[in-house]
Amino acid sequence: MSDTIAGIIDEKGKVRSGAVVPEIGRDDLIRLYRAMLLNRRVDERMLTLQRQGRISFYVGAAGEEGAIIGSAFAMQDKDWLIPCYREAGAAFLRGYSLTDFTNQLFGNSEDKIRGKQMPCHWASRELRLASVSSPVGSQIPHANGFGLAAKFTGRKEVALVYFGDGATSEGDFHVACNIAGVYKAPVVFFCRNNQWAISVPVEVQTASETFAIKAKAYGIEGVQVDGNDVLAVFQVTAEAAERARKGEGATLIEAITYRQGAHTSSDDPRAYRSEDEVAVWKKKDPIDRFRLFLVDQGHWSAGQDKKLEGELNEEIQTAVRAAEKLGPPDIKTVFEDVFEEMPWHLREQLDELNETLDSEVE
Amino acid sequence: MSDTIAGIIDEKGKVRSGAVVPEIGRDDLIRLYRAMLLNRRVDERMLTLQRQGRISFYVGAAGEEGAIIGSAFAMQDKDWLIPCYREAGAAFLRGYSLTDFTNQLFGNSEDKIRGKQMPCHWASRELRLASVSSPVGSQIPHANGFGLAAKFTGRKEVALVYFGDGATSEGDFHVACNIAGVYKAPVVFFCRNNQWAISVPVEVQTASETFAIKAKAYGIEGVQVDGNDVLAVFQVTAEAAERARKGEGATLIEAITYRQGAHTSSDDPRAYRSEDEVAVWKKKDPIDRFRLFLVDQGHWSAGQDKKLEGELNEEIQTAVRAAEKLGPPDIKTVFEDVFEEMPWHLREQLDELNETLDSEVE
Amino acid sequence: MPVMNIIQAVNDALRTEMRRDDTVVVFGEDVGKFGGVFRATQGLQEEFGSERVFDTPLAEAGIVGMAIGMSQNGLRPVPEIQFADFIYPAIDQLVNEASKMRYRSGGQLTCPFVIRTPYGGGIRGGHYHSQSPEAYLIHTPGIKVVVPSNPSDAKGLLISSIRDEDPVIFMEPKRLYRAARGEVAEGDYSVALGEAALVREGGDITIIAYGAMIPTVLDAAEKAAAVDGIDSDVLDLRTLMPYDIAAVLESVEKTGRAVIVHEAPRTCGFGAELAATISEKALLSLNSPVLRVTGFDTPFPYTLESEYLPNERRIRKAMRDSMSF
Amino acid sequence: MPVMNIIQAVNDALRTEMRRDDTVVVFGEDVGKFGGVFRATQGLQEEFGSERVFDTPLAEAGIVGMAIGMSQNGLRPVPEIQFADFIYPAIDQLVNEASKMRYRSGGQLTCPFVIRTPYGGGIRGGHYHSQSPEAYLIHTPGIKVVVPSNPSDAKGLLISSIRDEDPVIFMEPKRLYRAARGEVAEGDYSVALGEAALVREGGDITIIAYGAMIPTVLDAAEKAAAVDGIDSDVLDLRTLMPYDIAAVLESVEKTGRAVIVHEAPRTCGFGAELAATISEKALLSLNSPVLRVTGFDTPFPYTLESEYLPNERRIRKAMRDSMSF
Ligand SMILES: Cc1ncc(C[n+]2csc(CCOP(=O)(O)OP(=O)(O)O)c2C)c(N)n1
Ligand SMILES: Cc1ncc(C[n+]2csc(CCOP(=O)(O)OP(=O)(O)O)c2C)c(N)n1
Ligand SMILES: [Mg+2]
Ligand SMILES: [Mg+2]
Repeated sequence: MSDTIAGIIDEKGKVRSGAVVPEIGRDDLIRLYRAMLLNRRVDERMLTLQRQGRISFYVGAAGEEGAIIGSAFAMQDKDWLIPCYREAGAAFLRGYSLTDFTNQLFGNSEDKIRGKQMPCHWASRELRLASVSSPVGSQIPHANGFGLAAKFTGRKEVALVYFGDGATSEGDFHVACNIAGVYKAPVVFFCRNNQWAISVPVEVQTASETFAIKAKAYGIEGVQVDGNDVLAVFQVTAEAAERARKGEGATLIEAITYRQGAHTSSDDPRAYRSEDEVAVWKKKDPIDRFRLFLVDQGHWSAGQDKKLEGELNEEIQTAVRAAEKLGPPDIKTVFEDVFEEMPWHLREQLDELNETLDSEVE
Repeated sequence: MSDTIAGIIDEKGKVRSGAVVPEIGRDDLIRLYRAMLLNRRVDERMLTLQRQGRISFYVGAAGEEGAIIGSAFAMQDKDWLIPCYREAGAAFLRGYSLTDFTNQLFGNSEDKIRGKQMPCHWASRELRLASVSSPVGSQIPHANGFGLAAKFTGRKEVALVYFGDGATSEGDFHVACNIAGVYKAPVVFFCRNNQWAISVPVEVQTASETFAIKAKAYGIEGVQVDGNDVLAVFQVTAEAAERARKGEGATLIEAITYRQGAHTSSDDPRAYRSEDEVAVWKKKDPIDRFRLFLVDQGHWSAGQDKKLEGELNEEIQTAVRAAEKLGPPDIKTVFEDVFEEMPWHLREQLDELNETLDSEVE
Repeated sequence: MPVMNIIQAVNDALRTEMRRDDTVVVFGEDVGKFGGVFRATQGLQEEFGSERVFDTPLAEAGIVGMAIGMSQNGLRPVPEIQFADFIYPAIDQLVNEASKMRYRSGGQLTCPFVIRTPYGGGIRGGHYHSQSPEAYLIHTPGIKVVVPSNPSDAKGLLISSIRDEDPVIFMEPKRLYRAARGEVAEGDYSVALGEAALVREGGDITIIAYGAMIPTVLDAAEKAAAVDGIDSDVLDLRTLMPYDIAAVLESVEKTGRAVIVHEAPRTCGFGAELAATISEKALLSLNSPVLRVTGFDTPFPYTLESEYLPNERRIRKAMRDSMSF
Repeated sequence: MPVMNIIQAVNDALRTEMRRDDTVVVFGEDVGKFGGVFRATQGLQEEFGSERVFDTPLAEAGIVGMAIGMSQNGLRPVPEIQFADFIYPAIDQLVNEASKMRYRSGGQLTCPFVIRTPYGGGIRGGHYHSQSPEAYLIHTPGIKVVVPSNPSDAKGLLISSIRDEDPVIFMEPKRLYRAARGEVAEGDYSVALGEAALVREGGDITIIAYGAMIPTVLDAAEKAAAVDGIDSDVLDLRTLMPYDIAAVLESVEKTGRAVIVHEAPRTCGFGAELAATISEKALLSLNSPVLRVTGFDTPFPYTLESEYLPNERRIRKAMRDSMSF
């Protein structure tokens, strides 16, 4: 671990020499662990469903749970989280139910977003989880808006926006960080540097020394953290959120982590990277490490772990069974939610579709 | 002058202590001076024409001639210059004729771009001057293409692209510098920091310490130079071009200068900035300073200056008189140059227009 | 009622809404201290302070992106894009983000903001200060598009746009900014979105237009009546998405003839949609083909802009061609 | 002749042109070592090296901007935009830069490049992996738009596009990438831009379509012939800008009826232009209104995408409606 990269627990789950463990009660530690494990098990299960053709697509986060969940844990419930497609873990931690998540994967009649988007593109206004979209980086400028809206109306909310290493190459990353700098927007820019953007490695993404150093271009804080160390991620994010809340401006956090799996269910990473590289990073797995820490600290045991695994398995099973039973949303949902009210041309198109469906063709 | 800002001659035209004057022969020094003065006098004259309603619009460069012309002077003829709207001086230095320039201002039948664009939006393929467009920053990514095309075909050309402080806030600046970093593109990114983007001062443009420091985000070189010191600008640009030519990658140059006049002929800066500020910067004028230097070094005299002023005045007068006499381009030019060949729909539209013009309305 | 030009009417609308609703905020390049390059936001920063009226860095994607976030978190942003020609760096934010937000969240999240932007030619602005990008926006489901042609509508429509729950692009005819003057109601005053105005009545032919073309069309209509003996209905659409199909069909079914006028290039312009829809829905009423008088399918030229722009001669020629078909 | 799918035909075209002309370069996200997420550029880096085939950072504006510079300085870039849905960050580079370069420099500077991009729905891709942005591009003067529907045309049109002196957007129907198979000529083989193909002959009605809709339209045409007794001309436009007006009019003047089919939203879609132009130029030949069967004016939905996309039932219904008008 380099001097400049924040870290608290090492790969064996031991507290690093000189590191201070943040004060987090046992229940919260277990809550963190549970969310991470849930994320992992959900991913495994859903990728299987995808291979079986029961859902069309899936985005996993294996290896990145520490970064995703540690950072979300540092935020208050009133703070908006602005995710990209890989942050289901953050949503779970916040209370987004497995039922809602699974219904969205199936795009069924109970899907809260009404079958409108691909799997893993959820949203929850209630939980202050912004809507996931696929375009890389396009969510980043929204963070300034979420944050400044709060600031201008005297609410002490912070917006945390997630994105990958690849996203830093887009113009949207730049305009967002630059604007945040100028207004000291209450924003945390959270870059999951998982080393890859599909098949493109970080060296082809940028020649800058680190991703964190890009903060210099914007006069905001920049910090690198071991992204596989959930406590360190929590710590730096909490500090960044605190600064933002106090009006001291934005921070760009680079969480150094690794995408252990394929980019998405559509990808096959064996075509472009070595198994050796993956193996090296699997040894740094954030969940294994955190489990060792919890056991080491006397908070957790093998027995408890087994029980938890059983619970999670059960929960996931139940959600999938229920979701799979449901049919698609009603046909008219295709035409709803375009505008607050359906204008004439959409009413006409809906009628046209209904007529076609009714017409006795064949 | 701060330690970190490159400078060679001071505001009185004296060589700064410790500074080394680049080796430039007397003829070239005078060529530089002539181009700067021409730029200033052309601007004055054309702004007058604009006020008189003889041309519709004009963009002046008063105060920025040192930055514009010093940098252009550092490049070889085979190198592409990719200007924004304020770089007429660079074009003049390269041999772009006052006749061509003035015909473009009038958009007349001899205009090399055939009346297609607003004043100050010239182009010259022959002189390797890329086409000026108005959108801020959109020319920057082209520089990588110009530079890499040369590199990939074994030609040792460098591309120099000009833009303002405001342009650094656009996504295009970012994507361009980042890509240049990754490929070590033979490019010089030349930022004229003239302190203002229309009415927006640099503090509202970015919170970064300097513009040059933004290079850190891209792993390219970054350097600040006194933009009102034509020799220093030449020096840092020559060094950057040399590095680029040797395959060592791109440089972001921040030339610190000042827009003495209005943003364009459409603007009135008295609405947003103080005359005091302008006065302070007029004392640092790049032309006055360089004239003092030339005289000090025995290269120039008041008499020669007077003669030169006369020549320039004459040249400008002649060009304006000739340009103003010419009529507009032929009507069919509206439909030409959209595609290599005119497709059916444009031929039809041309016919339609001709018919209307022929029709005996009234 | 006070007489205003469009700039003043826009300013008045912003002021009225900002007084009524303190979640309305205004930002963009040069809109703060300077009051905008066209001065539409003049005096607003003095009255409402620099948290509600402020300059931004030069980044359209950042401006629109910020509006998207703000509008989801309790504000009503009314950002300015300095010229419609410069909306393209923000097109991804509009097409992939703002326009789809309500849809993709199943109605949970919405983006009620208004982008004000001056559009169109006639000011010797060449390629980059003359474009009319409405077709790109109309083709993007989830965005409303509003284009006033006079001060009174400018105020009334802008107020309605700000109160609307969907993202609205409010395109201001810059050529008319100071040229169009007229009475404007004081205080709270709105014109409903989606309703066209029949600004001239005549039974022979229907001319459909909007924004900066309206005065040109009205001149042509008068001249056509006086010289060519053609008496036309002139419909000012005012809202382009969703547009007032009932008004369009009512007039065309009456006259049996239609000419559509806009500045944007012809191919895939909004005129194509109108002509296609009229030809589909009113084919049997048509006595002649629906004609389009538009900007040509070229970039906007500089020197020959008055040849490029639809003008009285071209409009009258189309009217005569339609009548004599 | 070898049998290929569209991916293979595209790959073959790139290889053929890269062998013939060493100024052709290929770049984009994931196109290098990986050979593209759809594998269209597979093997090219091995054969031509990493200066001619290379990965880029994730920045569409940077990719297109680079192509603009390269094409002005002696190269023929053929960049890939990974999905047409992600072309919007580069729209400013296309609308304000590439498309206007020849015009604004008075013909001095040109941008001969080809952007390859997979477009369209039918792969359960939802909003962001299904869009058909052709209308935005066609409305932009100075850009050509080409859309093949089968492997042979994919090869021949891509080769013509690369040899063209203007910027071309080459939209590949991703739904057909592996589904459409057919014989493809070996080596140098081109299909001229601007020429439609009459892919089915029948005298009753004209169906105009392109790209991924062609197989659907052909199925519908066969079914309509067999079941509904309607025998149609099917025109595959292949090039949308400039499109083959002669072929369109020839068929419609013969049949007197037209149905246009595309996936993009209806309003201001390319179908609007076709319908407007046909209705204008062939009004007297028309026996019924020109109908459009298109994607609806909503973002592209996920679960109900087969209801959203034009399908056989909707096409046949439009054909019957047209016949019985
Ligand atoms: C604007 C845009 N361009 C391209 C894509 C295709 N794409 C999807 S994910 C991805 C890589 C993203 O990498 P990164 O930002 O590092 O995030 P990660 O997937 O590694 O979490 C690409 C190129 C896209 N979704 N959006
Ligand atoms: C994309 C875009 N947005 C807005 C404008 C309007 N505009 C023209 S110049 C300018 C300021 C540019 O400032 P800077 O980059 O510092 O260059 P300077 O004019 O000072 O040389 C603005 C906002 C534009 N031309 N293009
Ligand atoms: Mg990544
Ligand atoms: Mg400036």
